[in-house]
Amino acid sequence: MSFTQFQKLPAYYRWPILAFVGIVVLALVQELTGQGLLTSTTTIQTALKWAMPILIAGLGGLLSERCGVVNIGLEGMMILGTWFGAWGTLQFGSPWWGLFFGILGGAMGGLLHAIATVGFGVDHIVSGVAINILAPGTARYLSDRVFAQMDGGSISQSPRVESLGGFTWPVLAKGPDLFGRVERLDWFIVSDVFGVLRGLLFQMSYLTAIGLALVPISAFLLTKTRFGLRLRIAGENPLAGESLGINIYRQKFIGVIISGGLAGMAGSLIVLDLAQLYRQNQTTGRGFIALAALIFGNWKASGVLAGAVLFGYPFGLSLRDLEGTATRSLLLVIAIALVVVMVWAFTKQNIADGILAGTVAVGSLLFFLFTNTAPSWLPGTMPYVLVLLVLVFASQRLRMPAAVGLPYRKGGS
Amino acid sequence: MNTSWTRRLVLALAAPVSAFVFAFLLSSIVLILSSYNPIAAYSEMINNAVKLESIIDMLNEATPLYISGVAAAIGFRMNLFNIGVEGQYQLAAFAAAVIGAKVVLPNGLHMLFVMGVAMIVGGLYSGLAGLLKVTRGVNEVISTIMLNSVATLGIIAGLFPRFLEEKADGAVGLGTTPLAETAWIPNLNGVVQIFTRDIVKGRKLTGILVVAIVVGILYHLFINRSRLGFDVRATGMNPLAAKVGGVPSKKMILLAMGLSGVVAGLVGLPDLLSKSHSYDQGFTKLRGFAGIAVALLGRNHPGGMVGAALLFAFLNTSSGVLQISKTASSEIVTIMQGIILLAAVVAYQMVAQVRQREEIKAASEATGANA
Amino acid sequence: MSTAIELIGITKRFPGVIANDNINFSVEEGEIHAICGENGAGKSTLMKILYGMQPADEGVMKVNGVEVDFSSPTDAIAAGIGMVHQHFMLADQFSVIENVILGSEPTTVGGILDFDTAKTHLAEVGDAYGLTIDPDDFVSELEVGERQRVEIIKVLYRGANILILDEPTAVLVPQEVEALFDNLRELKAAGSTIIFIDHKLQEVLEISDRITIIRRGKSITTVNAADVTAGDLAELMVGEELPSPETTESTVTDVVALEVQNITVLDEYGRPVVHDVSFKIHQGEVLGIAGIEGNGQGELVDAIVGMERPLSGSVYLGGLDVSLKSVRQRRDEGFGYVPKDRHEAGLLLVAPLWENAALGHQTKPPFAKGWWIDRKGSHQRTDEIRERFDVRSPNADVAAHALSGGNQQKLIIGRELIGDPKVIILAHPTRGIDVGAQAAVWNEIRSARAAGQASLLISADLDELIGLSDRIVVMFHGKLVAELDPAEITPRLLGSYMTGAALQGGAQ
Amino acid sequence: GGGSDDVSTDTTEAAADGEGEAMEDEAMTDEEMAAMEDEAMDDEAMDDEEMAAMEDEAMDDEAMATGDFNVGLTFDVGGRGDQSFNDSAAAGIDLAESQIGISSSEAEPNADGSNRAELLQLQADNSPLVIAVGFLFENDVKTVAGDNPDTNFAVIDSPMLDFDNGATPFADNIAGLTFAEHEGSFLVGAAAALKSETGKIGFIGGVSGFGLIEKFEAGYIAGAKAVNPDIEITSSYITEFPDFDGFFAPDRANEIASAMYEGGADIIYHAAGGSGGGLFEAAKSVSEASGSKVWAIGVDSDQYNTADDEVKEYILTSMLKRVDVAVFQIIHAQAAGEFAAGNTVYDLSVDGVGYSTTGGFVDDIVDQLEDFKAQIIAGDIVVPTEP
Ligand SMILES: Nc1ncnc2c1ncn2[C@@H]1O[C@H](COP(=O)(O)OP(=O)(O)OP(=O)(O)O)[C@@H](O)[C@H]1O
Ligand SMILES: Nc1ncnc2c1ncn2[C@@H]1O[C@H](COP(=O)(O)OP(=O)(O)OP(=O)(O)O)[C@@H](O)[C@H]1O
Ligand SMILES: [Mg+2]
Ligand SMILES: [Mg+2]
Repeated sequence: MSFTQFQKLPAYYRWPILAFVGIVVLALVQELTGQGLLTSTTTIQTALKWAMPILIAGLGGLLSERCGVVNIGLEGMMILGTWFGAWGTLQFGSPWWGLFFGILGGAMGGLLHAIATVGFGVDHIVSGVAINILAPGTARYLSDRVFAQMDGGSISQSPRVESLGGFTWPVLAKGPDLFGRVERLDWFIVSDVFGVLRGLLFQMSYLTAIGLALVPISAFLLTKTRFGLRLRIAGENPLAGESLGINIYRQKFIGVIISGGLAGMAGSLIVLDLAQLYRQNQTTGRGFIALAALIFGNWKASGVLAGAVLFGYPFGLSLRDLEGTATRSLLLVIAIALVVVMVWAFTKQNIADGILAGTVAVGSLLFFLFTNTAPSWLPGTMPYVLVLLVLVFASQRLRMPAAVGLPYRKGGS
Repeated sequence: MNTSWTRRLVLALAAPVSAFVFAFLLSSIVLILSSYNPIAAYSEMINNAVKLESIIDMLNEATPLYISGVAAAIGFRMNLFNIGVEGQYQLAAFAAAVIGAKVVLPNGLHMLFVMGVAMIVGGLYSGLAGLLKVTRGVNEVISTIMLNSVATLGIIAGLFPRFLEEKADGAVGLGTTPLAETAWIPNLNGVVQIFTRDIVKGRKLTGILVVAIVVGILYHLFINRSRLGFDVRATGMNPLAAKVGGVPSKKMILLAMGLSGVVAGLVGLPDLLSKSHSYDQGFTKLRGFAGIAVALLGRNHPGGMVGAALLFAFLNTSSGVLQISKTASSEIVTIMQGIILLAAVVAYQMVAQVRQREEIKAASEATGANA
Repeated sequence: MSTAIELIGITKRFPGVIANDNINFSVEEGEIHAICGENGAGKSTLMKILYGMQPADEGVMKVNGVEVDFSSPTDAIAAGIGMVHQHFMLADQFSVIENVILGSEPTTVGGILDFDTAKTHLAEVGDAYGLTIDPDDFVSELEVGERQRVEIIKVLYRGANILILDEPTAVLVPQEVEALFDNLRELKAAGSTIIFIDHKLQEVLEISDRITIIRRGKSITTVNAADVTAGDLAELMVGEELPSPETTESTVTDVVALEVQNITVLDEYGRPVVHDVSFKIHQGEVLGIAGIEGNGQGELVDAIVGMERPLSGSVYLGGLDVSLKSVRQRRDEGFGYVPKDRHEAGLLLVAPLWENAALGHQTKPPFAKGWWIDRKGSHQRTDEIRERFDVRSPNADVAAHALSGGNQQKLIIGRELIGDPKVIILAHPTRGIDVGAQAAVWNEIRSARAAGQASLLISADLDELIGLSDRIVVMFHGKLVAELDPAEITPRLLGSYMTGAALQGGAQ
Repeated sequence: GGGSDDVSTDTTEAAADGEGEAMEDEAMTDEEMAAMEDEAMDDEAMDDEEMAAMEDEAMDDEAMATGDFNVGLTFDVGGRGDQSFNDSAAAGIDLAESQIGISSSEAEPNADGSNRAELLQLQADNSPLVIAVGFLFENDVKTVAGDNPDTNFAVIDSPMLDFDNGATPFADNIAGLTFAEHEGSFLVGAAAALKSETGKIGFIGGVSGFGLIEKFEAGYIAGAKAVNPDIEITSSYITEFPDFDGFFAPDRANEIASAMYEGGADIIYHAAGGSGGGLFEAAKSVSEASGSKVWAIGVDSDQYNTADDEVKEYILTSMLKRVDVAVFQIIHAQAAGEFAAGNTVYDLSVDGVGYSTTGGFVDDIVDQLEDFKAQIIAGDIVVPTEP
């Protein structure tokens, strides 16, 4: 199958194939470097867990940008989500309430963004920046009012909150544990693939399940439903929508509010799944990373997932990698991937790309060869470098919604 | 003529004033809800702000904010969203601290050398994002976000341990070797004292203020008066029309990103030249992001950003006195900043619409009159 | 025959403008009714009101005798009204079917789109009116004529029997116009009522039954198409005689001003969009390039002015090889360029007029002094342009977006001509501007020609092309396929060259 | 004894030992120290009765100085409310308010940390004693103290000595309050080794690279090895200086801790401030999932008292760093007119560091721990400060 044929495949074929190739490469490197973390169940779980907030916030960004509104305020909406997620749980005694209020809190941020950008026509980036300033102040203020009065809470953190918990898929990962059996057979690649799959299914948190389910749901919503079609026209050509009687303001408001709700959900996930308490500055820039994942993912749900995993994997791996050897072996993975890019570029006669990819591949390889463990700054930096690298080679193929970021006034220009 | 002049002034002031009033009201509500007395809080803020020492604090705070605002504004004028000022200035200051400590130069020259290194490093790092955009089509919003993390989590974190000042056993605290005194910038207390009383309590008005003023003037001349600035603005307003008009857009992107970074390089200098004289544990962060807010609030205007920087500095310096006098909690300051920013941009938008409508009206009247 | 539409006393005010001033207008069922008027006369506004996109300030609307009050296009659609807008209202990244069903989507449970039903219905509509299109194509892949067809299908799909078409022919070549008119006649035969806006009076006379003239927001009169000539219409529209683009005696010299040699330009997929094109233009000569849009004219112009680097070939300006020079250097050597879309490529809409006048000349006096912009000099020169080219505006400090299209275009023409370039490239210099402004632009082109400038003219308005050019070349699929003498050619024949139907020395 | 003075009626061990670094002036009685030890560091965890008891005790003690001056307590960015180190300082202030009668004002810098010096100055305007919580204030205190010779300054976690000049105080009005974290960590390390069943234990540091947290690690390792030379110790830091997120990242601590537990460690000690909650969560969830109990060790304050009920049973002990004591004592000294410049080291000998026994999980090994403690105090064991 040629590359162009491959590119024409629908996303639900393309991404699994790519994922499979990725696992094969990881498995190969794992054999070469003789350590087992790269495809282990726990690594995958951790990677997935850390990809989740980025994924869900990224899907939030997707909904907003698909209806034409740039949402750089995702970070602020996530912060609102963390606060309200914790508060809802503490106030009403169930993490599900926390999730509900987390979503609601983020949605309020979305509403504010929608009022400013859609209602008043304020520049999207300006409004987003303002929300990013407003949200942490508000959260801290509310903490002072609320959490500081609670046992174990303070102005900068909430008392412990209950986790949403999770479940293990029966038969496949539990009981007969079919996948686990195959993983333990230790067959090259096959076991790796099943290790990864079992990692997905073992003790899957409900939020991870919801997050993963959101990918096909949002893809379906956007492409196959009336709601999605009308939402997308607001981001592609709002005047065309208006001329057919579609209330573009409404679409945009809904899109941006849902976007905020998803960002809030991502924030409450950090509280409910990862940390089990609200802590000031807990989002640590994940809203921005979500935006990067969205762009990386070419404004498609499946792409956002890929982008989130691209961030979550090295990050999760580094947390699990107490010796720093697994992170180091990622350098080899990068080198291999870049060699593939190089070969592909040369066959496409794209000499500049080829040379660039080759050079970086050699650099990565040398780095790999001349270190024993990853230097301590590497794990934290790796996801960002990876995304930069991918964008360097893939940016020209990206296409954003045609009217995203543009002001829209009813009645046209 | 006169009436139109006053009208224009009113229109120009309408947005910031109404935003301020709105923020004032909303903050008061927040204060009352949290059982603070807003009047007490505001009068505490004002009482503090009129003291000479507080004004010095405010100016010291506003100086880097303004420079950071200009750095962001240079990009904005070209529709380039340089979120990377944060990483650029930290990296620039780090490099300038390390390299500056290694050279021996006469007084003044040393200082200029440190500034030069910071500007070059800032410019190059920002230029990298420009280069990625021009050659590889990488969106600068994303690349600068990534580069921020690469600079702080990667480059600085990786290199910092290598350039630590050797300290005697037992001493804690980390920093690069401090710059020699030849690199320190003189403070402006002498100048201030000519006009008022002696400055007490160890307040020193940073000499970087002069740098900021020069940056502001150069920015104004560059953007509004120079041919190159015209090209930058034209590209920002309509890249295709600018290209048709002979403006090389790729070069402009590199130029704007580069210049933005050059100015960004100066943001960290107060720490280096007039505070701790090294890149150390207490190095002031987040000024890059604050600069974005300053640029937005000041509408990228060299004068408007002065007001915005002063306002933010006023609020920042107020947070301390509010806490210590227990008249309000410090979050109120951040909340006010956010509200002012949001309210201001909404108000700007509305005023712009009024203005546009008037312009159209005037234009069609002209058409009618001539027809 | 009963009255399909009746508009009584419609008034619509915009800031500073009364777009519609107490307009009365009625359309009989089953007729094709044209609306004519100069730019900004208020035609589109009136139609948008009828279509529910804008509310009228005053007035009453009746559809099939029933008074209606539309608050959005949805209401109008429900009343059987459909509108094809002046500018395409299509989402490029949507498929045809998505564009068509938008707003009246057939769904199964839970709002899930029912594409099967939609496609079946689309096919029915297509068969009924002879309009075929692949529902799964993306709009971005369609030609202009096909997009027009999608727009009409969109309306028919909703079962509209009253169709509004706002300047549907502006972007079509004569053959496509013919096809469109055939479709319209078929629709009329099937009982539809059609309202039709057009600036090209010949077309109006050809297709319509009755014509309403709107001038400065007022409805002047309604006439029977059979009773009037183009000249009558023009007079009614502007109150003066129809200006013509005819050029008088030749001013062509034998000094070559622009020579283009073997230019080849590749598209992003590596296919040639301009294929080995060569020509010369002499001082005092206007060379017209005819061609359907998308046949490489845009890319050719880009290569000549230096916007894009061609794969091969050279450009000589007055004997000087400028092939490797930048846009700015070429301009400085004596190129002037009026781009085809004034908003997209010609103006800084939010900037004041003087900055717009400086654009492209910002390196030279009087706009610049050394490294600095000369504000005073710029203002003076801008005032000169406003004066000489009749750019109606209060002063040089007003933003460009405040001007009407015609005045904006005059500003651009003035900006490009006032520096006396050796060669001026004019892409659609009068597109979408009214008759008065059109005449002014033509005059300027003629006097530039008389002053010895060489002009390269690209236009979809074949009358304009034939009237102004000394020589016409036809571009088809990236190649120059014919060179014609405007004195001997008709728009019809030219059109057949453009569609590739005729060959040079040809069969037709 | 070299350190007896007219304020205290009794001498502490430190004073008796007369160690050069040890506290110069004793302000607290043994009983008070003992009373405080049992208390939660956090005022919220201290119930009224206990509070009252402590007050009574103070009243009985005629030697307790009084004063009605203001103390300026200055936290670092995001510091207040960490239920650990910073709140411990606040607890010290609260105690001083009730016992000495002082008033206090709290402040925290803006998020960018730009106004540390200005805050100190504002505090100095109102207070004769300014306490800065955290070594990040080091440089600013040096400057501001120079401009305010009449105000006393104390910096927690920094010795505030000029080591280039024979370790003399920077100025007469600057005091440093530091802690022998390595000694306290030694004891919890020993406890971990004694309690570990797998022979594997772990350490999670908040932020590496600025020397302080490494002290905890070094002591912990030394303590563990003293019990069991073959013990396996895995160390991990959440972030690296200058990225201080590691102190605010319970989510990451949770993950790292899970990795350690799954790697076989059954006891993990954290020195990661606000991230510690993540460790406790991990201990709980790993214990519940695997069915065999794993332990966490807290830091700074007795985290058994501040942690949520759900996770309490997994907190084996906590390494106590008595910031509250240090704060209280410096205020006491100020009230008594005995503020002394220079560094005061709060080490094991003065119970400035230690371990907690709440929960009773280490009751069976207290004897061994006390033995180690005695050896350290006696100088028989010298605990390293670098791993
Ligand atoms: N959405 C709008 N808001 C404000 N003014 C508008 C708007 N649309 C058009 N105008 C005004 O309409 C006038 C333009 O009039 P006109 O319709 O004649 O232009 P045009 O020839 O249609 O231009 P174009 O070809 O660019 O559409 C200007 O005065 C312009 O400011
Ligand atoms: N949205 C708007 N806001 C303000 N003014 C407008 C707007 N739309 C149209 N106008 C004004 O109304 C007048 C009529 O515009 P309209 O677009 O109806 O003209 P038209 O006859 O369709 O012109 P054209 O032939 O260029 O299409 C214009 O001159 C313009 O000034
Ligand atoms: Mg128009
Ligand atoms: Mg129109």
